[in-house]
Amino acid sequence: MLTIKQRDAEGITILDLSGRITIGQGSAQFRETIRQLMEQGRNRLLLNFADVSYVDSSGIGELVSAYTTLNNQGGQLKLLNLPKRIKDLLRITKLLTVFETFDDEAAALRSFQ
Amino acid sequence: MLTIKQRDAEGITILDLSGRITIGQGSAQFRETIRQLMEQGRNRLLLNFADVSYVDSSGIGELVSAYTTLNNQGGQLKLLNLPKRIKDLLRITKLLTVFETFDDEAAALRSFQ
Amino acid sequence: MQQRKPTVGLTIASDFHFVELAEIVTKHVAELVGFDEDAAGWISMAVREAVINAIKHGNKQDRNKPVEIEFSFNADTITIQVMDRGEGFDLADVPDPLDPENLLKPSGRGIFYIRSFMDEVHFSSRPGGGTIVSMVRRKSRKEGEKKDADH
Amino acid sequence: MQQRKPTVGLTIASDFHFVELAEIVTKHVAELVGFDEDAAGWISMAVREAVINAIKHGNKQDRNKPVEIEFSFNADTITIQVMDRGEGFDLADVPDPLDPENLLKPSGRGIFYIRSFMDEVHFSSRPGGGTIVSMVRRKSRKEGEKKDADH
Ligand SMILES: Nc1ncnc2c1ncn2[C@@H]1O[C@H](COP(=O)(O)OP(=O)(O)O)[C@@H](O)[C@H]1O
Ligand SMILES: Nc1ncnc2c1ncn2[C@@H]1O[C@H](COP(=O)(O)OP(=O)(O)O)[C@@H](O)[C@H]1O
Repeated sequence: MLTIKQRDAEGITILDLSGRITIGQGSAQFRETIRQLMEQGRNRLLLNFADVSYVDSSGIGELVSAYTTLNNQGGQLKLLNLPKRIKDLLRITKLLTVFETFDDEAAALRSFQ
Repeated sequence: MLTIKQRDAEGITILDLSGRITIGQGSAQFRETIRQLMEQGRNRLLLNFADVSYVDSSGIGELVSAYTTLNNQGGQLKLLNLPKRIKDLLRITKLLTVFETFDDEAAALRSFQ
Repeated sequence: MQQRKPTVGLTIASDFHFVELAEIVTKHVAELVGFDEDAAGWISMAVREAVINAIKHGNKQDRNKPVEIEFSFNADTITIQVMDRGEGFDLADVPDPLDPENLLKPSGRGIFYIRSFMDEVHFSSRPGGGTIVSMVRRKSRKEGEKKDADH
Repeated sequence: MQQRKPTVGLTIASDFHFVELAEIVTKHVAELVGFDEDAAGWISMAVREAVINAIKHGNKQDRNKPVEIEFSFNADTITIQVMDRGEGFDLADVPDPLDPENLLKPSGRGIFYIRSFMDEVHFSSRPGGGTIVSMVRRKSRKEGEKKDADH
């Protein structure tokens, strides 16, 4: 089960994710949320992973898709509070060099624009 | 995993049980604790089930064994804070009529003498 | 009752260490097919008792003999079969644990519990030797229907 | 490596709903045979990816085709085999997800993850059709040995 809470900070959308981004429900829900935000023109996103317990290769794929789609449309996607295991998953597939990641929300917000 | 903490209240031994009394480790540990207490002459026992999550037929068997052994030696075994599910297990095997059970520690202690 | 063929199967060596695994799998599958947590808990306890019997009385803890557990379900029911490779037994020889003279026996409650937690229980012989315990529980069972019957 | 015959087996229908069950069973079994929680977590992620592939690419989500998962172990290792009834595939055709041109592809990381989380991984053909993914993890593996190799 994935729960997504949405906050707004000076035009940047923060998504507090909680649960699992895995094949099936989690991945689908994540994809749908990103799609809706982009439709609303919200294309500066900060994803808070603090409470994400599990991401599988399908979830990593959704992250990458969201990143490239946003980038292609002049938006930005950044990651906050990655748990160690998820950071490992990004590192070994060389995606840690692709994503901007932060452990401090204020610093993350300042980094946009 | 079963954890057993022992307290003493005016000569009555209270065992705070926590975890599972099931075939294998839990049942064996329960049996051994009762055996040791009886060896020490502690034969007035109040078992606190508040934190017991699971008892199977093997665990129910150990309870009955402890009850009869103690009774045969002039001791007493009473039960405190039975969770609903465990109470159901005793009820359907008509053991609720055998055991004295309490939901209040003070009342349970007063019932001994 | 029309049943689909099994959609989940678990095989374990006859070792009590694997009893909890059978319990966890049963609880997960029961919740997955729509039983609430409480019902799933009772179903998993029934399977637990059947698996203990299969390991203890059926396969006599011979680790080379498997215990097989098969799950199938339709809209209203879950059916679980527990199979061992033992010598079987005669239900008629099993004493009634509610009989006053058996009430304080330390054992003999497993099958009684299985029957209490499930709606239908059948024992049969496995072709080639062994016991099959087949258990059905309905979602439409009124909670407490059976287990409070002996107040 | 000397391996005991499988002591636990799980069979599921080819439905993504059962992926989490495979994950839970793997984690439980890995901890039971002595892996710590962290290692058991990585092992279960590897099995999860292999099971997803078996359901998706192997059995093409045909619920009538089973995915079988077998666990065996000795003092230092756990070996897990995931078997499907698909048409198999050629590893040589699988693109390297670390290749710069593949880095931003949304898929293609499953096998790479499996190899990263386990110490040995073999792909073979199942007699009668299908793929067998055989994965070994050692307790004596130094943690981080493999998964930090690509810093
Ligand atoms: N799978 C089985 N194979 C052979 N005998 C069995 C099996 N299950 C049960 N029995 C027999 O039925 C008796 C009653 O079982 P049960 O009610 O579970 O209580 P217990 O296991 O405590 O004896 C057992 O003692 C055994 O003789
Ligand atoms: N069990 C399988 N049966 C058939 N083909 C498979 C199987 N596992 C993997 N493959 C093939 O290998 C490719 C790479 O798999 P993987 O690295 O897990 O990434 P993904 O599943 O995201 O494509 C798949 O796209 C598929 O073509």
